[in-house]
Amino acid sequence: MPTQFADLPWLTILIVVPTVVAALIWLVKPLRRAARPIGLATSVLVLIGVALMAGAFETADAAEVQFTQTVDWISAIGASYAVGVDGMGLTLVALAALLVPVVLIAGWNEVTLPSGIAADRAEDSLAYRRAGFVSLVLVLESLMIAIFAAQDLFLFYVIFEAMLIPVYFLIGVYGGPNRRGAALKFLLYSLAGGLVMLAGVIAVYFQTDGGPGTYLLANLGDIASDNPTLQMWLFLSFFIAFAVKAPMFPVHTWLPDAAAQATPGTSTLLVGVLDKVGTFGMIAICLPLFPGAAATAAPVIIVLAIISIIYGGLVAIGQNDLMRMIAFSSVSHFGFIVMGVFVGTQTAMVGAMLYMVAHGVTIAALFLISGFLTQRGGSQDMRTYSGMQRVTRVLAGTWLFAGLASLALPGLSGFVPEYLVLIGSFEAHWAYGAFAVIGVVLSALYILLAYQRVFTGPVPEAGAPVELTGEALDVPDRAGLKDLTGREKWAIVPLALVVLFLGLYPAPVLELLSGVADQFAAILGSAS
Amino acid sequence: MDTLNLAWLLVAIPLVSSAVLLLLGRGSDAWGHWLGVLASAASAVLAIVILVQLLGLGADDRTANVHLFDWIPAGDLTVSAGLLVDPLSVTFAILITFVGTLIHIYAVAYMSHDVDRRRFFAYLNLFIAAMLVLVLADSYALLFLGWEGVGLASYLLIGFWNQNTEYAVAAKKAFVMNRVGDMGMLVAMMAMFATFGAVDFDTVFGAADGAGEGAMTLIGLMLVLAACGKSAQFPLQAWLGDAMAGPTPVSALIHAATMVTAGVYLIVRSGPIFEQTPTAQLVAAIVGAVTLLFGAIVGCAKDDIKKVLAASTMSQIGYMMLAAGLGPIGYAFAIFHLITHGFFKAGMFLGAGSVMHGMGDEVNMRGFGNLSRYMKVTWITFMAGWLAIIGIPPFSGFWSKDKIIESAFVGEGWQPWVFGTVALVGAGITAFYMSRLFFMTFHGKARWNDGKNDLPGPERTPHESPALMTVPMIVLAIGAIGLGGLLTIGDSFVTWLEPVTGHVEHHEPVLPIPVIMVTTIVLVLLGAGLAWRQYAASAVPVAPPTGSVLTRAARADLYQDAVNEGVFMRPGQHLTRTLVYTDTAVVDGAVNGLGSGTLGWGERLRRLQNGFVRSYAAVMLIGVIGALVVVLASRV
Amino acid sequence: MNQFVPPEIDWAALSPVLIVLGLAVVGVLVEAFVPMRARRATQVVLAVVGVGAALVAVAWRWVVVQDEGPTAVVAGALREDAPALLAQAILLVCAFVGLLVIADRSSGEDAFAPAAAAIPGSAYEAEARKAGLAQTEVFPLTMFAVGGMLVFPAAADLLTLFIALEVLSLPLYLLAGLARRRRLLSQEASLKYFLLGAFSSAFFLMGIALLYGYSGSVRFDELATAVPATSGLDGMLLAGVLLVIVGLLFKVGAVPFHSWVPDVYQGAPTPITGFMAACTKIAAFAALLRFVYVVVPGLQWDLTVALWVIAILTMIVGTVLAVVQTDMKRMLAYSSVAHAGFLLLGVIALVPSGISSVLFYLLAYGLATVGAFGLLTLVRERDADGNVTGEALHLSQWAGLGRRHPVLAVCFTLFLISFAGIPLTGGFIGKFLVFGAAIEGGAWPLVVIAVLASAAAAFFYVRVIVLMFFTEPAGTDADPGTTVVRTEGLTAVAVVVCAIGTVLLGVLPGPILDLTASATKFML
Amino acid sequence: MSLVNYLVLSGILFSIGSIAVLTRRNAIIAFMGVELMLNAANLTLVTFGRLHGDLHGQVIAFFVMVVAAAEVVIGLAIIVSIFRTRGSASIDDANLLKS
Repeated sequence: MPTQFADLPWLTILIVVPTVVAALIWLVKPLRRAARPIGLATSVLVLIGVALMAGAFETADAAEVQFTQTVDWISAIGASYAVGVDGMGLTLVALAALLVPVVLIAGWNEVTLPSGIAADRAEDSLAYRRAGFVSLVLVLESLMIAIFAAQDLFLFYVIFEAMLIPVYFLIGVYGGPNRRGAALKFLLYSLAGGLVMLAGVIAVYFQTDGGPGTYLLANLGDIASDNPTLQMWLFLSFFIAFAVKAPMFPVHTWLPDAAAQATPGTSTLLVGVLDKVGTFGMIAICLPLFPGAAATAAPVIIVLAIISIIYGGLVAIGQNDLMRMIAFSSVSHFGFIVMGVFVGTQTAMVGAMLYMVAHGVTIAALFLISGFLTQRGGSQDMRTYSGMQRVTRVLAGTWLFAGLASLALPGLSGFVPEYLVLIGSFEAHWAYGAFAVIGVVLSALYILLAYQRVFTGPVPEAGAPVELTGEALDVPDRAGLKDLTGREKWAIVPLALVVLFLGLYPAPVLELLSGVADQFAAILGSAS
Repeated sequence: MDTLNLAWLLVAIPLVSSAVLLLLGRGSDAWGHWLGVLASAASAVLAIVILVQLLGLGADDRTANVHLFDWIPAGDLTVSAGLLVDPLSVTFAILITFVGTLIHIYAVAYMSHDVDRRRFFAYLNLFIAAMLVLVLADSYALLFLGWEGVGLASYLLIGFWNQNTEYAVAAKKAFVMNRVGDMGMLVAMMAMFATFGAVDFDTVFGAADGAGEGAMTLIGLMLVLAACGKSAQFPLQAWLGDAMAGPTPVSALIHAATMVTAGVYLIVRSGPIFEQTPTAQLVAAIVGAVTLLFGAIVGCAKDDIKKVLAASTMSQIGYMMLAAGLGPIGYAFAIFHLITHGFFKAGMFLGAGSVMHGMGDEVNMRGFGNLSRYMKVTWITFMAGWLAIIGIPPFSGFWSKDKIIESAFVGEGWQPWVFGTVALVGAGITAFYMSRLFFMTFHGKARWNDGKNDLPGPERTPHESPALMTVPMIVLAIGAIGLGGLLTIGDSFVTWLEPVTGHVEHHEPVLPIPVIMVTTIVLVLLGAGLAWRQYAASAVPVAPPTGSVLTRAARADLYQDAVNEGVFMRPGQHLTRTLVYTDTAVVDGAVNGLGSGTLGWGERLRRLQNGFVRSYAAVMLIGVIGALVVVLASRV
Repeated sequence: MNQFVPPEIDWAALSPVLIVLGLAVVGVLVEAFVPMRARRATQVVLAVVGVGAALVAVAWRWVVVQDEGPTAVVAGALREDAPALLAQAILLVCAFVGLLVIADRSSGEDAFAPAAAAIPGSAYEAEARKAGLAQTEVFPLTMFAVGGMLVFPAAADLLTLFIALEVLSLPLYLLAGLARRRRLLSQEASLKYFLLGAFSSAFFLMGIALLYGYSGSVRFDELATAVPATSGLDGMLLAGVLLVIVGLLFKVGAVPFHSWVPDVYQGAPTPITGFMAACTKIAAFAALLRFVYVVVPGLQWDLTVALWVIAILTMIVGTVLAVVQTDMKRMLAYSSVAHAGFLLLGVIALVPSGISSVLFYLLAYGLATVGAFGLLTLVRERDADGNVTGEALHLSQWAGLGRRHPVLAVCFTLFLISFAGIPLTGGFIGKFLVFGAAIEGGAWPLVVIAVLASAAAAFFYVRVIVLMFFTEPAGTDADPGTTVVRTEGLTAVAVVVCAIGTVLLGVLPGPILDLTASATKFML
Repeated sequence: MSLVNYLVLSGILFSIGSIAVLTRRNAIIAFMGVELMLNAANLTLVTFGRLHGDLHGQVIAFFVMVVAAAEVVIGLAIIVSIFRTRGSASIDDANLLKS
């Protein structure tokens, strides 16, 4: 790769471009009509940019932070604008860049007009709403790339909190009937977590070795190593914020509500990428900054993670709402990731990192395809569907494909990471692996049970009431639902390809991750 | 050119075919099934070529590792995708592709009326590919890929007619129960990695005898659990009966000939591990023995022809499991029986399918009878299978089953007596229920409405199936008749497998071999005779009689579902419901409670702000006094 | 011996105060001599120019002080040091934008009673309104208040502090009662503010008396030197210090001396509320900082418990009560109480960065406050005839505003998220610094409570955002019930300045931080 | 006479003043209570001035008197205008603003 490629400030360009385009779309009226194509083109450009950047990335030094750029930002508090990616950052940036265009394609017609808009203003109003959606998604893309690239703790925190705003609006403006409550819950949970973290961020400033003065991650390391109690408090302040974001039991309850109310596209970005910030933070911040505390807390965290795995799986089985089911399945999956992070073996760590990417793609497919179904059917309640496999064949097939990836069928994206996490956890302690493996059965249950309820059985006749607990619902015409359109298929194709790629030939991604994993697992290993 | 390096094509051809059929969709409806057949046949041809090439090599050179690519290069754990071509895997490859191709051909006709025939063939091809991965894999990880892949194919095919909710449930049940077994496989691999740092056969087997027995026992037991799931062995046997919901070719291929025998393959393949752990071996043997009887007993009471065959499959795999659990002396016989069983059981399933085809998809044997008159080919081919399974010399089953019974009598202490007796008794019961099936279906008086008699039920017009269906049945019947004898000549099959199973000196059973052989045949004849008396010589009631306690229990699969339901499902459902409630009421409720608590406090504090300036002044004064007290108190 | 020695007066150092107070006096003369037509324009120009000029003067003095070091002015009654000048600058900036809002005549009328002396609802009042009379005394009154506030941060003896306190308070008592609409509420606010203010002044004065009795002086530096000399009169010292602090805490609205805040904020004319919410708090905190940092360090251990309890109560009560409010101004009032609690963290920290962090926080808070109250003046009710009437202050009246007036709503959202302390706004950096100072000072339990309170506080800020953007408006498109009046431009300018300032403080706070970083030490 | 007595007297006056503010409904009387408190502080100042033997205390007292006078002006203006509006000088009547 020519060197001038590597010398470009890649990350800054990738961070700035979407936001600028978003501002233009939102502010310049003539552009609003073309918001969707412009937004899509931008996101595709960003994806190409990320691909070029990945090409220029030195895989051999994947554990090193590359494409670094450091500019003093707020020197008074030692904060810098410092960006750069190692192998893990790069894969997560790539995940974000992949999912945004997919979400834009999938959600092409997702934004509709609210009722009560006068006909003469309808067109304008619709264009405005759509432009708003695209702008928010693009702003979010900027922030997502930025947070995985942040090499300064202060910058990380700022983006961590700033991200809440576009997501909040995405849920609150464009979601389902109870979107306001869900958006509020999401925001308050995240803010509470974030503010606890703020206390930690501030305290870190005064605890760095050699006195206060910097937030550069490269210069921070083993904060307050001589005071284990303090380090534990600091660790917890960060960990709680990340656990809320991840989300882990017992601070997960915002996710099902948010996922059920947000549009599928928003849910995709939320669960697929944003929640990874939590686990990313656990790896990139909690481990290097507070190794001793992380090692001390690890057994408790792992127990919580195992509870998340089993609890998430069991509650997912009991859901009637398709989106909530997927959300709870994520709680279970995040349990695996967190466990992989904290067991302290290289194998589990690399598994956790790969899990983040794989889960992002899988959950995106599940959310989007479920969204295609629920938008057609007008309900997220699984009990109102039956036998859809006979009606919407491609939709059913792709859903099952995504579901199988989610239940970690070997050969699809979910398997390799789950396998690595399990194997690595057992290596640390047999009980970790032995309990977590129950999740394997539970995932089969919740995915296949959902498939059974929605896609199999007889196709209900139109107008026949469905007995829900307590309420009878007239089923709209289920037999008349249309199968996936070409656009929808094209949204799924890249995801499906990545699912297969990660399942059958994850070697290129693992090469990027294993060096980084070595480094982080060693931290925990040497601290305990 | 070295065809061994082309072994990956074995997998790739059916896989690509499957993908093409799925992706092209309706566009390939017209020719899709033939593509499926072609793909399977191509693999079969390639397998035979590989077999021939292996035969051309010396016994010690018959093992080849074909490295394909690095699959999971994750630092500490590195798994490569590679194929292990050796006598054992090639034997399986032949069985899978050959029987598979026959069944493909059969299915072209059998499924000709189904609108989704193309999809059916896509799934069948997918199965062939996954099954070949399973047997050709050179590591447990890749084996697991095939392992779960066949589980998926099985799920898809059992639920092929999933517009029937029961079938969909059966499919899910199969997958989930398999997953329970797969958990064992995963734990086994975890333990392998913890012990050896690798999961490929070479490393694991190479280091197995140096590892501690504890780890080996854990791995062994977990492998047995995995095998139980896949091979429907006790206690994970419950799914197999329900799996008969799938179209009959599926039952023949997946749930009789190939997939369900994967557990036996796993144990034989893991021989070096089991050699280190007598405990796990014993457990495998016990599981096999229990299942053997379990399946046999259930088979005696069922009236559904496919379910009887399913129970019989369970029981026969119990034999194989028992043999595999006996250690190296049993490995070759387990595989031998597996191969012959693959032929005769597949043949019988196809025969059952043919009967159903002719009888309007009826499966209740009490509604059959005297069909030999209407379906000559089916009758004769089925008879070959029947004679083979009950072990009448010189049919295939005799050779393989007899060896297992003999091996079961080898050893010291109580074990040979128990296992040997179980195997013997099992042979007798097998003869009874298979004869019962055969007689109830093909002999005796017709118990179906032919339009002339006044029997209840829809009018039936039994007829022989088309050639596309009968030809595979004939081929399989030939196998059922001659394969066993052929492979026994000069112990050729056992010798052929020796590079994998190891050479074993002949052991003397605790009873003389002729005694065992004669006893076996006597018991078999007794069982068959009993069946003849009851189901051919005398009239079979159309409505099932109430029967004894044992009969009723056997009809209910010895209450396996009730046990599962009572022990796992109900508590599980309760747990799930409780947790769902807890999640909203307690976990979420705590947060909401915090919110409403804040509101409550706000409302209470509001009352202090009552608008009266004098009370504000009072609050201030109290504040001042309070602060003064606190501050001054610090100095006192 | 007791010969009168006239002090040397450094007039240049006093220039900001002199400009403001001088122009305030001129304003009084304008009321007397300038014809009614031209009065308003003259007053507005005088006030705006005066504050602007004072700001320039402060900047000049800043440069001088940077070069020559801090000095004692007027025989030590005032100090001209970096924190004082910076506080004055922040004060003047907020006063400037506050004045713009005060001067604005959106919908053709300003926010003040046309004739304050008229009985509400009387014929005379109606006549005065029809005649377009305006109570232009508002401007000199505001200027007097600004003058007092300017002295506040610089005052280095208790007497000066007391005089400045009264100079800033008395005009505000009056201004609070001058609202054009809802005059009963306004007068009530005025009365309450006055009575409670006077009440607290009495405590303040008593504190001065006790401190004088203890040390024989009212100068901060002499007090500070007298503190360590234990004399058996510690009780008097402690009581005196505490009472002085109580007087100042009353001004900042700390619990339990906060009772006046919601009532006065709600009743006062909205532009005045904004002005006093921002500027009084700035001045009072600056004075509090000086007093605490100069006098208290020797007494730290005695006062810690009381101050901690007050800070905790302030944060919690402010937050919890804001959660249950339905009136916009009242909600912001309680939020300002909560902010006083956060600011107290920086005061209690007693570390150098406490001073600079509180000053930064005050700037961020002041801008957002003036901006938010400025926006409140624009959102109005409409009566049955479609005439624009008073401000629409009930939360429900703000429903759906985001759809009809996106720019306004976005600005308001910006101020709210700055209050909530979400990054990329000034409020975040302010909180960050103040919490940082508190942690540095070892007050981490307070920080934990502050953090939890911030999280709870987010609820009511976000609720307004939800209302504006996610809730369907109550009225129809044709008759929305709530309307937004066009501004004369001044409020718009003020709001935009505040919004830009809020964002800049959040995104590029570097330059301001550099300024505040040099203000970490009071001259003794 | 000991100077302490003056201090005690000023304490008593301060207390009476604050109690007046708390108990009296008439705005004028409440206000007088405040004035009483201010004057109590004045007395203290003067006493301490005497105690310390310097004039600061008395000077401050003069300042305070001026300030108190200004306060009276403002206070009475407010009270009068309220009285004209409501026809009552009771401070308990003014409780529209609450909670």
